[in-house]
Order: sequence, then structure tokens, then C-alpha cells
Amino acid sequence: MTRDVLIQLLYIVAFALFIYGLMGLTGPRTAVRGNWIAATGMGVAVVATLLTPGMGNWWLILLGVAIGTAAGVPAAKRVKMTAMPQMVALFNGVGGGAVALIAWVEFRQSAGFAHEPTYVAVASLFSAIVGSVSFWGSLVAYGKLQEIVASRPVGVGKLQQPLNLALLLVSVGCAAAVVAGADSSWLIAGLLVSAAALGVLVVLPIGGADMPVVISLLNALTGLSAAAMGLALDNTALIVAGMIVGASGTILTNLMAKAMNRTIPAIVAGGFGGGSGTALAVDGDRSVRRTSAADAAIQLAFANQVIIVPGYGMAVAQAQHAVREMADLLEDRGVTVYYAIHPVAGRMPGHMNVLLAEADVPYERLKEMDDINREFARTDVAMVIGANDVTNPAARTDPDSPIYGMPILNVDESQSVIVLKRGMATGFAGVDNALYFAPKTTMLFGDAKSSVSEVTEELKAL
Amino acid sequence: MTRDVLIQLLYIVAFALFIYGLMGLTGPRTAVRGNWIAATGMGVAVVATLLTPGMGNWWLILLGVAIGTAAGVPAAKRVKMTAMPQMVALFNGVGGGAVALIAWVEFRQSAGFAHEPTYVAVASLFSAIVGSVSFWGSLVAYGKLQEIVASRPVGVGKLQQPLNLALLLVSVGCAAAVVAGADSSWLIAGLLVSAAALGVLVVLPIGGADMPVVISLLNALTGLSAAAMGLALDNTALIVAGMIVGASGTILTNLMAKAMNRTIPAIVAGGFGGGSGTALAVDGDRSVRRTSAADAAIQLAFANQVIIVPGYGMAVAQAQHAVREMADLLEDRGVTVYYAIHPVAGRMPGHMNVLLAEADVPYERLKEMDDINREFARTDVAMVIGANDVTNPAARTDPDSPIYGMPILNVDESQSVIVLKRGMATGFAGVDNALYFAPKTTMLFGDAKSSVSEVTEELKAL
Amino acid sequence: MTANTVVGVPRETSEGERRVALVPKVVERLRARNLSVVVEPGAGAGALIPDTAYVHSGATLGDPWSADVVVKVAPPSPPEIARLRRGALFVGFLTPLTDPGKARALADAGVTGFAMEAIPRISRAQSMDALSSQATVSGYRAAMVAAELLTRFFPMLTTAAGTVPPAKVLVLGVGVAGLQALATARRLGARTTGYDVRPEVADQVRSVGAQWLDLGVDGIEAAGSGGYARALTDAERAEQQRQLGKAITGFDAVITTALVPGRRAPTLVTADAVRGMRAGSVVVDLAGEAGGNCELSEPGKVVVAESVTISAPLNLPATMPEHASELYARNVQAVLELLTDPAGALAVDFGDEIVAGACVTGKES
Amino acid sequence: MTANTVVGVPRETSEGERRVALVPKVVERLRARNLSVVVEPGAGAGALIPDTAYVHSGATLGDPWSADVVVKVAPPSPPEIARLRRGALFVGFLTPLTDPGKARALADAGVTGFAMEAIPRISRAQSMDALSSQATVSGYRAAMVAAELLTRFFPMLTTAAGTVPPAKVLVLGVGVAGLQALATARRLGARTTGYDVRPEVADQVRSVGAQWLDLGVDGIEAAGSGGYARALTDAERAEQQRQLGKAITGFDAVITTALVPGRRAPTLVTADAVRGMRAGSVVVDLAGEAGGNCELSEPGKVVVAESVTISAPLNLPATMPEHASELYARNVQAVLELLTDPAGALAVDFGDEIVAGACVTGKES
Amino acid sequence: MLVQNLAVLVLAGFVGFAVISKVPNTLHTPLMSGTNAIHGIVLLGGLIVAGLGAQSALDKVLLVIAITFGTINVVGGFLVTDRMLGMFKDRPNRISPDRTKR
Amino acid sequence: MLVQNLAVLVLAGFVGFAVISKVPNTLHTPLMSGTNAIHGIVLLGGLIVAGLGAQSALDKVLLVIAITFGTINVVGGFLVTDRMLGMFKDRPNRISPDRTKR
Ligand SMILES: NC(=O)c1ccc[n+]([C@@H]2O[C@H](COP(=O)([O-])OP(=O)(O)OC[C@H]3O[C@@H](n4cnc5c(N)ncnc54)[C@H](OP(=O)(O)O)[C@@H]3O)[C@@H](O)[C@H]2O)c1
Ligand SMILES: NC(=O)c1ccc[n+]([C@@H]2O[C@H](COP(=O)([O-])OP(=O)(O)OC[C@H]3O[C@@H](n4cnc5c(N)ncnc54)[C@H](OP(=O)(O)O)[C@@H]3O)[C@@H](O)[C@H]2O)c1
Ligand SMILES: NC(=O)c1ccc[n+]([C@@H]2O[C@H](COP(=O)([O-])OP(=O)(O)OC[C@H]3O[C@@H](n4cnc5c(N)ncnc54)[C@H](O)[C@@H]3O)[C@@H](O)[C@H]2O)c1
Ligand SMILES: NC(=O)c1ccc[n+]([C@@H]2O[C@H](COP(=O)([O-])OP(=O)(O)OC[C@H]3O[C@@H](n4cnc5c(N)ncnc54)[C@H](O)[C@@H]3O)[C@@H](O)[C@H]2O)c1
Repeated sequence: MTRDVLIQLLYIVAFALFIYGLMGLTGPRTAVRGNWIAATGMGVAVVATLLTPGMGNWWLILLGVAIGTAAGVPAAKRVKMTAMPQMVALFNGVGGGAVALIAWVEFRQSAGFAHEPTYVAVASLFSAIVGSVSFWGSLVAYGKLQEIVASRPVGVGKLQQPLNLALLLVSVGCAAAVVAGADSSWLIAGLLVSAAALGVLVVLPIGGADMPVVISLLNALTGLSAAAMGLALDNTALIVAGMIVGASGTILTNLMAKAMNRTIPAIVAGGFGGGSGTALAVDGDRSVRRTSAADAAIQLAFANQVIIVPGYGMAVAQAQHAVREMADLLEDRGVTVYYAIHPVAGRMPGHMNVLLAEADVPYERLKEMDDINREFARTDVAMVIGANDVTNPAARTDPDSPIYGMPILNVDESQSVIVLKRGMATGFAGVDNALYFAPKTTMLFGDAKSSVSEVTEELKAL
Repeated sequence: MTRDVLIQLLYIVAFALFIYGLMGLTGPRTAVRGNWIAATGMGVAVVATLLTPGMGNWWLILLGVAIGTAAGVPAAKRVKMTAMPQMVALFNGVGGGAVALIAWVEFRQSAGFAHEPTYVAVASLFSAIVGSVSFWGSLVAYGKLQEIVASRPVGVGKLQQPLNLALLLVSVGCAAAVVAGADSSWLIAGLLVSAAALGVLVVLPIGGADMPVVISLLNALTGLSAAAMGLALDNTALIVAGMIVGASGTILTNLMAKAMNRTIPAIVAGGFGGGSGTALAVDGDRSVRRTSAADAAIQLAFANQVIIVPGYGMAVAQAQHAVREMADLLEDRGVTVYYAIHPVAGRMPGHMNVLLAEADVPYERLKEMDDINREFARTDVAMVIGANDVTNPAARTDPDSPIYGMPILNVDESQSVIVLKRGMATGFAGVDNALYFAPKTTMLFGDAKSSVSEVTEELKAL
Repeated sequence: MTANTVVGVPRETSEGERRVALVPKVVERLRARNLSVVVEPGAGAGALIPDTAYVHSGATLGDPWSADVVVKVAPPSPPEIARLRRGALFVGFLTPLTDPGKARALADAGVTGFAMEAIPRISRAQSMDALSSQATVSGYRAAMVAAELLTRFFPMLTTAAGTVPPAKVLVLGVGVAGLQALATARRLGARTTGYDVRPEVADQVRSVGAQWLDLGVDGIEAAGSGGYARALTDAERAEQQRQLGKAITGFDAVITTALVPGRRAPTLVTADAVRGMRAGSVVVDLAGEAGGNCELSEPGKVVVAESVTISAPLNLPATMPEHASELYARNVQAVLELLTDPAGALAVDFGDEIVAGACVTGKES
Repeated sequence: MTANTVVGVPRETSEGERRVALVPKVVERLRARNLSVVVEPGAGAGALIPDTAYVHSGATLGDPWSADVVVKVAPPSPPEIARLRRGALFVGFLTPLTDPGKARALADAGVTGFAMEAIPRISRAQSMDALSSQATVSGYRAAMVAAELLTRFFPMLTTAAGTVPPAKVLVLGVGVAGLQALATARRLGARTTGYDVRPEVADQVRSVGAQWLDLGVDGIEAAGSGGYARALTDAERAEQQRQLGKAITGFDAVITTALVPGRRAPTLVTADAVRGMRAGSVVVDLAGEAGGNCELSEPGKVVVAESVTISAPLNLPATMPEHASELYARNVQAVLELLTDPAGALAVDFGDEIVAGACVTGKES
Repeated sequence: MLVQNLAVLVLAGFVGFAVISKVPNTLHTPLMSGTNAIHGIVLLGGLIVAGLGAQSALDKVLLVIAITFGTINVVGGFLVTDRMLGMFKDRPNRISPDRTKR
Repeated sequence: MLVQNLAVLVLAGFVGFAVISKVPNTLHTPLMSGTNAIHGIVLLGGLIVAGLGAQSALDKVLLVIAITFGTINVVGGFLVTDRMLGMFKDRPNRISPDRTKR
């Protein structure tokens, strides 16, 4: 009894740590600590569980933990930053897989939940279905991102929807039979297999660009399955942790979808997305990376030096006041901000000067081309606001370009480049700009004034 | 059993409604609905309780509810807006009183918790102490605000702290004795009385200006006592609702204290505060009302027409860009914004024009004194930014004033006035401004530029 | 109609004076207050206001000198004084401090004179404060004159043919005109700095986006009464000139507006200081009428010394006659309203602080 | 040293020309590129640049006409052409389209002439684009001239003596000069509007905070080649004048800069339109050299017609000689760098698009 | 039982904490009033203790008072809150800001 | 038992909901990864079922796999999250903004 109470109290401590950690994860300042607090919670929960009276099978447990650690740690440590999303998918998948397996074992040990209350059977079977969907769906997502599976949408055409529905019905039917009292192991096998097929078929038609949203969705599902298992096992830690992940994961999925201008149903309905998703805007066979105001804000906020490159677009948008406000915020954070004034930026000599003076930008911050060109290599972020021709590397490299020979601002030498413009339109000279397709460039589309204002908002929220 | 489950489920519904309603209460847009959602939750909880098997004493219950409704509804409906805070204090107090009374009855019925688990006794006695403190403290707070009790700090001097400590020790001591097994009704009486004295003595030395914070604190305490009673009665609805109030009330108390530039310990330590608290800045025997950026923002956001009155202070702070940004936000919300330009605002002819033109304020928004003076009566909020003499009613009323005879802007005719300045300093003419002490005026102290920026922030958050 | 006080508006005769004491818009208002206005034909010509405009607004064309009240901009010349009716009132600039002879001549002619520059600077009298209204014009114009004479751009320009730095403009003596000059120069894109002996001006300078020239601990403070400055002692003056001489070197344009009421304008920019300036720089001296703030300035002329252009324009408000007249006319209107009752009859209350202050030739004398 | 190409900088002789083709800062840069520079004594006087400044920067004082390359601002007069050495190069404005005689005279003298105005407007040549750099000066000055001539304030002012509304300024023909005029007028506080026949200019007008004058559906669109406008047909011209005549009425100042390369400037403001303007208003016509955009303008003069002041200043850049020269000198520097190799020897590549475009008297002719 | 309740207690605490993070000052008082109304839930305690048997007369009196108090707290609380929130009711049309204009 | 657990479930849902309200986009991926690590809690299920008796060999194999999976999820999840958050570690000094300047 006392040990039981101790365990329960430890569980409470554990989930309190989870919640506290999660709160931390929502702000850039506290995220790192938040993660470790949550991890501590996990440690507490594991210890509490191992204290359960009557625990045995220590070797079995040790074996599993050992293999898991041996597989997980190096995978996590070695994965390249670019491959992170698929790694998360994989980790999520195995979590779902674990749930499904446990439910299966429970089914076997209790002879089809014969002597358990109904809710235990329902919860276990729910977790089995969701866990299986999550496992196989995540594997497909992993495969797509790792380019083992074709990243383009793959589907079975018109049959897609009916087929998915049928698979869902089969698995739910099996579960219903079990709840009703049947205990054939074919039922649980059928349930797991049909759920697996469902997971594969739902994710397969979704394009690579939408994958992060899908992974987040599967992540929320795994959380829900964990919560269901907690109900079945009467384990508070599982219930709370699973449900928190389920709820927060759902919101997060929504937020991610919104940030990409998609809706979750549209994504799950599949059949589009993929290479042509809005996450990547494609021009011919080259693609540009879109960014969001929030991401641009974080990039800027954590930079040491930022160079703003204004052009005709800033003038058209009359964004000078907004730019000044953003730069002020950055300087308050200790970021060094310069403005690179190209001799022919805009449409008249001194165009940028007039505007920036109106917005009260100190003269000292305005740098001429020759002076600032030496600075780009030392710059973390170059923010190009409605400038185009004056940043076009073709002026240096392409003798056939009409702007060949014009001196330009070497924005491409900085660590990263954020370009603010409305679309992919060309500038005065009417030529394409290779800068936009460079790997270090991201595009923030929209009217310069509203884009800058949004970045400012996000900076304030940081 | 089934009815029990139903009741429990209803409780869950009830507290879900509480939480949902509370979330609504945190935003001006959803607050009204949030309140009624929470009220619905309360209805559900009451119904669920009445379903409890074995309920009886219906007449008793009906009597209590009838008296309570008869007393509460008219009180709530009739109270003047200005007397709201004391009404809240009263309602909070009776809540605490109810808890204390119930704990007392429980003590009596269970013969001093003789056959109950320890935690029930502890929880009940905790709720008795806290409830009693809350009841009596709230009554004193009510009395102070209603000016039945002296609003100035009243204390017993140096003995204050030791006395409070002694009272606390007595009540905790009585509780400890009961938990240890004693069942004399003198003990519970001693407990209640000493807690009551504690409540009175703690609140008495606190000044009227700090009262809102104190009421919020007592409110949180009542919440905690309800939660404790929930533990004792094994009632989920009580636990959740009480604890939510306890936690959110604590945070809220902190926020309120912060907004008034106080700390909770400083307030509770008592002995200062009162009329000379920072909530009211006092000049001679007249006092001015301070406001905060958030309040100013709400006032502005919900106005139909706002007139901005810029003066020399806006120029000194070079706040023109910030002002323009704020006005833009207001206009986006459909508020009509004008700028009232007094002929001699600032220090040179056309001073305001130069600045506002720099900030790109459209000429159509600038109104001359004669035109705008007719508008004030129709204006919800006049926002005076660093202007002083040009708004001073003494120019109309006081023949001895050096500015007598100067035409002024009739800001005092608008529904409410917000004045932004750094302190109570006089302007060019060196004379006091009665406008600042008018009942419809609130002051937002600070450099004009930062004050306006803060208001802008708050507007965005709305 | 005939019972009403008649206000006469003569044509200005002094050289270069393009202003006029009343403009049609103000005539209308005076008519509404039951005053009659007689305008000398051609009175508005300098300000490009045709006679017809006056007639439209309700004035009659005719001889203004026989009116009950004659309003003018420039002080009356002896022949003009001779044309004034005995017992008449005269309102206009009368330079009471620098040329008391004018007041005496008026008194001798039996005319009560009200000097616009003698109106006390109290809050109530702000609408009559012609010194301020005309100084506003001067300050604005001074910045334009500096921009015009400077061989350089005021604003910064980054162009394909190189970058032009912003001009640095210094304003010495920051009263009404100086503030306006600072604000105007800054609008044009110059980097502006202001300096004055009255320390409270520092904040005002900053309030138009300019910097305050801090001469350090030895800075001289000389606030006088009524918002004006006091004259400096000899030692102070020498010290100030030395410090300013050093500070001036870096500026492209220096605009000076320093005045002390009733005295010769202080010399702030010495010949040496001018020599220290870069070739092509400009000094605009608004104190020309009072002797000038720059040692080398010749009132009314533009001289080039050591490749520095020094201009001491006289009567700058006259170069913008339409608005200068409009503002002045409004000031006059306010004075006339003070001197008459709503029915249009003269009602001069010498007990009034403003009337008493402005009247330089009392009835009693 | 003697092997280096020698660049000669004569003193400008045409009336009112205060600019100079090279300034000391640029001389320094040319020296660094192994060119020798000979400056005629007093060449910089108009721009207030003393001879000593040239000497400090590495130039020698002497006869510029015997140099290998002679750089000038204004086109050479016949006696000047006579002084040029046979085989020499000449760089400067040569008005090839309006006065082809100059080019022929140079060719007869055996001189290769490069016309600054003929440099093609391609991206690479922007640093040589003297038309742009000088138009920038003109545009800035034009706004100042308008402000100066206007009898009113540009900015809005609310004062104790009444409120002055902001001046309304209209710029017709918004090329480089027009944009700069719009920007400058707006800086001074005016409400600005722009109009052009090239429709793409609308965005540019807005980008300097001005409004676009939309003549409605009948608006004429006439974009020509190279960013210039084409000439209008007679019908179009009449329609345009009619529409503009109506629109102009409400403006205090109209600045016109409309040009069509090689032709007489289009008439945009008719005598009737001027009559429609308020007394005291101003027209500044920058197209004076090409015949003027206003029917009433007399190039080089300020006339007052119907109480409207019409100014058609010639050679506005010369009124701001220091910076105008500096920008021009940078343009010339870029041309010289194109015509010489880094060792300082002449290396004229007639295959180069810019050289071919600018050369008006080819070696081949 | 107790530990389960403790879990609930802790979770409820987090909910209260997470919900009230940044609230505009003007809402402080209504929010305080709203939470005040919510702790009127103590009424339930009174109902249970009374309904499940109050023997002595004193108990009965005490409980009637407790129920009265609880009812006042609940009913008055919500009503007062609603009145305080009156100012947000006025112009619901205004509250959906149309920010596209900017 | 069940209802108590349901109460816990609902409260936990609210906590999850209230905590994730407005998160900068850049944190979406780390946050997803962090919550992913938290649902590694399923490891507990594996431990309990295994620890309290797994009879058949198949059960044992399944449970070892389940525990392995759970461990991978937990360990890998937290480590990957930490690496992703690396960018916020760089300049902790910069992160405390000094806004007084403005
Ligand atoms: N300075 C001079 O004196 C002068 C004179 C004449 C010509 N030029 C020429 O003009 C060019 C100047 O280069 P630049 O880089 O400043 O401009 P640019 O090359 O013309 O590019 C401007 C870019 O801004 C974007 N933009 C337009 N409106 C926008 C808005 N409201 N919000 C966000 N983006 C907007 C446009 O792309 P989206 O449409 O996709 O948004 C466009 O690509 C040079 O080629 C120069 O030679 C200069
Ligand atoms: N326009 C003209 O031509 C002219 C010329 C000369 C004199 N005047 C006179 O100047 C006065 C103008 O009236 P006014 O109402 O514009 O100004 P004012 O009466 O001088 O009052 C300005 C107020 O702004 C506050 N302030 C100063 N700096 C501030 C800052 N950074 N942030 C916030 N508040 C600040 C000051 O109070 P705190 O210190 O408490 O903040 C002061 O009370 C009139 O009396 C007029 O007669 C006008
Ligand atoms: N009561 C009112 O409402 C009202 C109206 C108009 C002006 N004023 C105040 O009166 C003040 C003076 O105005 P003004 O323009 O008529 O002054 P002014 O024309 O007499 O003098 C111009 C400036 O020169 C300065 N000066 C004098 N000697 C100097 C020296 N040796 N070195 C440097 N500076 C020197 C003065 O301090 C003054 O600022 C202004 O600051 C203004 O605020 C008040
Ligand atoms: N390649 C480059 O980088 C570069 C360099 C300089 C200028 N430009 C472009 O060349 C264009 C022309 O410049 P400019 O200043 O030398 O032109 P300009 O001096 O030849 O003409 C001035 C303006 O007058 C307008 N105009 C002609 N006829 C008109 C009529 N009937 N009514 C109204 N307007 C009329 C023209 O459209 C032009 O905008 C500019 O818009 C500029 O963008 C390009």
C-alpha cells in the first residue's frame, strides 16, 4: 500500500515535470531546459514503474532497454540536421508500434479480455488500432522523407477513399467482436493487419512537402493510444502523458498546417501536396524555399549581424517605417544592423536615402556598396526587402545578362539570405535572379510592409 | 453505481465547462460568453450533486438556496459600478464562510473526524482555517472599501507581526490536536475564532488602494479551501474547481500586484499602502487616477471616436512614429481617430505639423482647434500625449491664471481622457492643470514614446 | 455702416516690402464684426492679391489714411505720418526699442500708436504675436536660402555617381525662427544642430529632431526675462566666440538668429570662424537688421569671403508675401478685436495688459 | 609619368556655367589609375574649388587644351574646338541630337568626341549616366525654386495666427528629375502629385509618397524605347492639354520636366491653363532648354502672367556647382576608365556598346 | 482514492496556471470576479453534507447558512461578473478587426 | 476507478491544449519532437506487462520488441529534440533583451 502510494506520487511528480517541461518548450529561451525537465520526468516515471510490487522478468526488461538504447542513442546523435524530420517520424513510429504490441500481448494474456471490464477491452483495442496505424504510417513517412519510397504522391486513384474506409471498418469490426466476447487470435491479427494497411495507404498518397504535418498528426495519435493504454492499465502517468501529447499534438498539427496555408483534412485527403505543395514554390525545375515571419524573426533575433538590403519594392510598399521599427527591435536585442544602399536601388538617385531618412534611420547605419560588400561574409542574415536586380549574381557571372558588369551587393556571401517580395516577378531589368534559388536563401512572400510588420510582431513575441 | 458514474461524468462536464469558460474570460472578445459557460458548468455541478443517492433534507436545502438567491441577485443587480470591488469581496467572503461552516458541521457530525482517514481531517481543518480567514478578511476588505471601516492603514504597531504569528499558531495547534485525536468542540471553536482574528488583523492594516490585490489573494485562498474540502468529501468537481481558482487566483494576484508596481509580501506585510499607495498619485490633497497601458488600450479599442491631442511632450519624446502606428491599429479596428492640433502646441508655430507629417499622418486627420472643439462632446476617449497648457481648463475658468483667455482644446468634454506624461510637472506656463484631477481623467505615466508603444502592444494583444 | 470704425490699409512703400497688413479673408471677418475696411488700390499687388479680391471680400477701395485706424506692416515714413488723421489709431511694427523717434513723431501727430512688437508675450496675446508669426516665415525661408546658396545638397544621396553626404546645418540662437529653420533644414534631409544661450532651449532643439551643440562645462547660460535672452558680458562674449569658432568648422551651413531685445545683435561668428569653414559653405545671418551675428555679413547683401558665402537677408518674410501677410493680418485682426467692441465701435481699454504694453504713444502723453 | 595619358580640364566659359568637369577627389582617383591631369587655373572657381585643392590632389595647373583627352561640361565653343589638338579625345555634353553641327566641327578638327548624353542607358553604364546625375540636381533644385517663388508655405502650419494648408505640388513628366522634385517637395511638407505619359511611372510616383494624377480612361499612354517617352500625335497632344488644363487648377505649384529625346519639349501647360490657376501660384518649367513645357515660359527668365509666376530656369545643375560637378566628375571618371587601360594608356574599344554609343565623331568618319 | 485526487488536484493547478498567463489589466477585476463565482462550488459541499443528513438543530442552522452563503457566492458572483463585462458587450461588430486595410 | 481516470484524462487534455497556444513556427518541429519523446511513456506499459509476467515465448519476444521500441522512442526522442534546440543554446547572453534603449 505505502509503496503503491509512493509510486502514484512519483507518477504525479513525473507528469508535473512533463507539463512543466512542455511549457518550457514553447519559448525559445526555455526550450532546451524544458526538454531536459521532461526527460527527468520520464526518468522518474520509469523508476516508479520498476518499483511496482511483483516486478520480475528483469532480464527481459534489461534486454529490451539495452537494445533500445544501443539503437536509439547513436541514431539520434549521428543523424544529420537535414534528416531530423524522418528521424522524428521513426521514433514516433516505434512508439506506436510498442503500444500495438503491448495491446496484442494483453489480448493474448487475458484470453481476449475475457475477465476484464469492457472499458479495458475497448481502451486496449483502441490503442492497438491507433498504435498500428501510427507505426506503419510513420514508417511510410520515414521512407518518403529518406527517399526510400517515392516522395511524389502515390495513390490507388478513385478507390483510395472506399478502400481506406473498408480497412477502418474491418479493424473496428474485429475490435467490436472481441469486445462482444470473441477471443480468436485471428481477430486481433486481422485488426492489427488492417490497421497497418490503413496506415500505409493513408500516408502513401501524401506528398513530401506535407510530411511534417502528417508526422505531427501521427505523433498526436500515438499520444492518444498511449493514453488509452493508460486507461486499460490504470496507470496515471500513461494517461496524463499520453493525453497531453494527444491534445497538444492536435493543436500543434493545426498550427503547422496553418503556417503552411493548408488544412489537415485537405492534407489527409491526399492526392495532392508533394513536390508541388505550397511549402515549395517551383519555378521551372528549380524550387525556392519559403519561410514564415516567425522563422525569419528567430533567424534575425539570434544573429550577431544583420544587413538590410532595401530596394524598389520597399519604396512601393512604403515599408520604411515598418523596417525601422523592426531594426530597432533587433538592435535592442544586441544585433548589429546595417542598411546596404546600392547606388541604383529604387528608381531615382537617392531613393532609399529619402525613404530611410523619413523613417529616421540614423545616417551611420546606412552603408555604401563598397563598404558593406566587405561585411557580408561576416553577416549572419542578409534581409533583402523588395530589392532584386541590385542583388543579382548574374551581374558578376553571366556576360549575356543585361545587367552584366553592374556592381552588385554580395548578399550571397552572408550566412543566410531572407528575401521579401510579393512573388517571383523580375525587377527593372526584367531578368531572373539566381539568388532566390540558392540553398541559403529563403523567401518571405507578401507585400514588404505587411511582411516586415509580421516579422516585427514575431520578434516581440520571442 | 450507474447513477454514481453519471454524477461523476456530470462533474467532469462541469469542470470542463469551468475551464473552458475561464479560458474565455481571459480575452475581451470571449469574456462575456466565458462567464456564462462557467455558470452553466455550475448548474451542471449542482444538478449532479442533487442526484446523489440518499439526498434528503430538501426543505433545508431549498431554504438556503432561496435565501441565498433572494440576497444575492438584487445585491448583484443593484450595486453601483463603482462599488463592484467591495461586492466581489463580499461574495468571496461568504464563499469562505460556507467552507468554514461546512468543516465545522463535519467536525461535529464525525465527532472530531474520529473514524475518518487522517487526510480527511487534515483537509477539513485546513479548509476551516483558510475559509475563516477568508471570510473575516473579506468582510474587513468590504468594510474598508465601503468606508465603514477606516480606509487608512489601521494597525497595532510593532506587535502586528508577532500577534499574527501567534494567532496562526493557535489555529494550527488546535487543528493538530484534532488530527491527533482530540475531539473537544472548544478546539474547533478556538480554531475558527483565531483564524477569524487572523483574517481581521491581516487585512486591517492594508490601505484601500491595495485592496483589489488583497481581495484577489483572499479569493485564491477561498479556492484552495474549496479544493481541500473536495479532497475531504472526495468530490472531483470541488477539487478541480477549487484548485483552478486557487492556481489562477494566485497568478492573477501576482499580475495585479505587478500592474500596480507592488509585491504581494509587501502588501500583506501591511502598515503602508492605503491612501498613499502608488495606485493613486497624490498631489496636495487631490489625487489622480493612474491607468496602465493595457487598460488604455482597451478603452481605445472599444471606442467609436478617439481624439489624439499632441503637445510638446510628444515632440520631446519624438513619439510621432509610435503615435501614428497606434492610430493605424485603431483605425483598422474601425475607430475614428483625429488629431487635435492646438495653435500653440509645442514650442514653435507648426511644431506638431512637422512631426506628424514626418510620421506620414494624413492631412485629413489633423483638425484645427475650432473644428475639433465641437467634436469632443461626441468623443469616447481623448488621448493627451505630452500636452498640458493647451488642455488646461483654467484658461477658461480662472481669471488669475497666466493662461486665462487663451483658447484651449475642450478635452474635458469627452467621455474620458487619458493623459500621457512623465510625471505631474507643469508645462510652459508653469501652472497646474485641473484636468488631471478630474474624475474622467486617468494618467498613463512615462515617457510618451514608450507609453504609446506599450499601448500599441496591448492593442495588438487584444 | 458709417458709424462703424473704419480701418485703412495703405499700400506699403518701403523698399522690398511685398506684404500687406490685411488680406481679403481677414477683411471678411472684420466686416462680420462690423468694421469697415478701406484699402488703397494696389495694396495687395506685392502679395499678388488683386484689388478685386478685396472688393469681393467687402472692402472699399479708397484713401486709407483718413481712416479711424490705420494698419500697416512697416513703420510709417514721415510723409505717411503726416497723412494720418489727428486722433487716429495706428497699428503696425513701430520699432519702439531701436527707433523711439517713430513713437514720438506719432505722438506729435496726435496719433495713438500700437506697436506689434511690443505686445507682451503672454498666453492670451499669442494670436497677436506678429513677431512669432513673421519669425516663422523667416526661419523657414532662412533654411531655404541656405539650401539655395550652398553649392551642395542638403540631403544624403547614394547614386551611381557616388554618395553625397547629408549637409550639416548649425542654427545659432534658437528662438522661434531658429526652431523653424532647424525643422525645415531637417525636412530637407540635413543633419541639424542647434545652439542657444538659454539652457531650456536644449529640449526644444531635440524636439525638432536636431542635436544640441553642447559647449561643455564652460557653456554660457544667459536666460533673460520674458523668454528672451540677456546680453552677455564682454568676457562671456569673447569666450562664446572662441568656443563657437571651433565648433563651426565642421558645418556646411550656419544659420544665425540670435537677438537680444533692444540691443545690437551679438556677434557669434567672427571673421576667423568664417576662415575656418570649408570652401563653399554658407552663413545665413537673420540678425542683419540688428547688425548681424556674423562679423563679415553686410545687411541685405550676399558676400563671398574666403570662398564662404555669407548672406544677411533683410525682411525675409516679405519674400513670401502671401502667407506672411495672411499670418500678419490675423495678428492685426486679433489686435483690432481687442480695440473695438462687437458693435464695431472703438473701445480702447488702457487698463488691459496687452493694450497698455502695445501702446507706445499713450493718449495721456 | 610622361607616357601616361594626359587629361585636360578647361575652365568653363559659357555663361552661368559654374560646374567643372573634374573635382579634386576624382583627380586623385585618376592619378591612382596612372592618368595625368592638367587643370586650367581658375577652372574650379565657379564651384568654389580653389586651384590649390587641385594641386593637392596631384593635378598640374596649365593649358588643358593640349591634353590627350579634354573633359568638359558644356559643349565646346568654336574657338575652343580650334584649340583642341588633332587626334585628341573630347568628353562632355555634345547635344548630338539637337545640334549635330558640334559633332561635325569636332570631326573636322580631327577630334574624337564622346557625348555624355549619348551613353546608352544600360545597367553597366549607370555610373557614366550624366543625364541622370545632373537631372537629380535639377529635380532637387526645381522643388527649391518652386518653394522660393511661391508666395506661400510648402508645409502645413497650425499657428496662433491661423492655419496654413500644405501646398499642392504637381510634377508633370516624372523622369529622374521629376521623381527627385516630387521627393524634395514632399520632404518640405507639400502634398505631391505626379503625372507622366508612361504608365509604369505610376508606381514610381507612389514610391516617393506622391499621388498619381489619373486622367481617367482617356489617359494617354506613350512609352517609347529605352525608358524614354515617344512624341504624341497632334490629337493626343490636344487631348492631353485639355485634361491637364482642368487638373492643374487646384495646384499651388506645377513643376514640368517632360522631354522627348531629340525633339521640342511637349507643351503641357497652355496659357489657358495658367489663367485657371490661383493668383500667386507658380510654374517651374525644367524643359526650358528644349523649348519649355509651358506656353508662357521664357527660357532663362521668371515672368509673372495673370499673377502666376512662371520660371524656366536654364542649367539648374550649375546653381549647385560643387555637388553637380562632383557627380559629373564621377561620371567622367567612369568614362575615362572605360577609354584607358589600367596602366594609363589610351585603349578605346569601338566594339564596346557604350563606347560605340557615346562616340559621335568616329575615327572612321 | 487520495492519490487519484491528488493527481486531479495537480492537474487542475496546472490548468489554472496555464490558462491565466497574460491577461490585459482591464480584465483583472472581471476575471477575479469570475473565479470568485467558480469557487461558489463550495455550495456543493453544503448540499452534500446537508442532503446526506444533518441531525442536530445547530447543524441544520449552520448548514442553511452555509448553503445560503454558497448560493450568494454563486449567483451574485456570476451576475456581478456579467455586469462588469458589460463594456465588452456594446459593440460586438467592432470586435472583429479588419486588419487588411493596413 | 474509470471515472476518476476520465477526469484525469480530460484535465490532461486541457493542459495540453492550454500550454500550446501560440508557438513560433521555428519551434514547431522541436516541439513535435519533444512531445514525441514524451509519449515514449508507453515504455511503462511494456515494463509493467513484462514485469508482471510474460509467460509464452511469443509474449516475451513481443514484449522485448515493445520495450526496445519504447526505449528508442524515449532516448532517441529527447536526444534529437536537444540537438534540434541547439540553435537556441548558442548565445544565451543575447536572449535577455535589454529593451530600455528604445
Ligand atoms: N536608382 C536609380 O536611379 C534607377 C533609375 C532607373 C532604373 N533603375 C534600375 O532599377 C533597379 C533597381 O533595383 P532594385 O533591386 O531596387 O529593384 P528591382 O530590381 O526593380 O526589384 C524590385 C522588386 O521589388 C518587388 N516588389 C515590388 N513591389 C513590392 C512590394 N509592395 N512588396 C514587396 N516587394 C515588392 C518586385 O518583385 P515582386 O513583384 O515579386 O514583389 C521586384 O522584383 C535596377 O535595375 C536599376 O538599374 C534605377
Ligand atoms: N507653439 C508655439 O509657437 C509656442 C511657442 C512658445 C511657447 N509656447 C507655449 O508652449 C505651451 C505648449 O503647450 P503644450 O500643451 O504643447 O505643452 P506644455 O504645456 O509645455 O506641456 C508639455 C508637457 O509634456 C510633458 N512631457 C515633456 N516631455 C515628455 C516626454 N518625454 N514624455 C511625455 N510627456 C512629456 C511635460 O510633463 P512631464 O514633465 O510631467 O512629462 C509637460 O507638462 C503653451 O503654453 C504655449 O503657449 C508655444
Ligand atoms: N508666450 C509665448 O507663448 C511665446 C510666444 C513666442 C515666443 N516665445 C518664447 O520666446 C523665446 C524667444 O523667442 P524669439 O524668437 O522672439 O527670440 P529672439 O528673436 O529675441 O532671439 C532669438 C534667439 O537668440 C538667442 N540669443 C540671444 N543672444 C544669444 C547669444 N549671445 N548666443 C546665442 N543665442 C543668443 C535667444 O536666446 C533666442 O533664443 C522663444 O524661445 C519662445 O519660446 C513665447
Ligand atoms: N537604365 C537605367 O538604369 C536608367 C537610368 C536613368 C533613367 N532611366 C529611366 O529612364 C526614364 C526616363 O528618364 P529621363 O528623366 O531621362 O527622361 P526625360 O528627361 O527624357 O523625360 C522626362 C519625363 O517626361 C515624360 N514625358 C515625355 N513626354 C511627355 C508628355 N507629353 N506628357 C507627360 N510626360 C511626358 C517622359 O515619360 C519622362 O518620364 C526614367 O523613368 C528612368 O527610369 C533608366
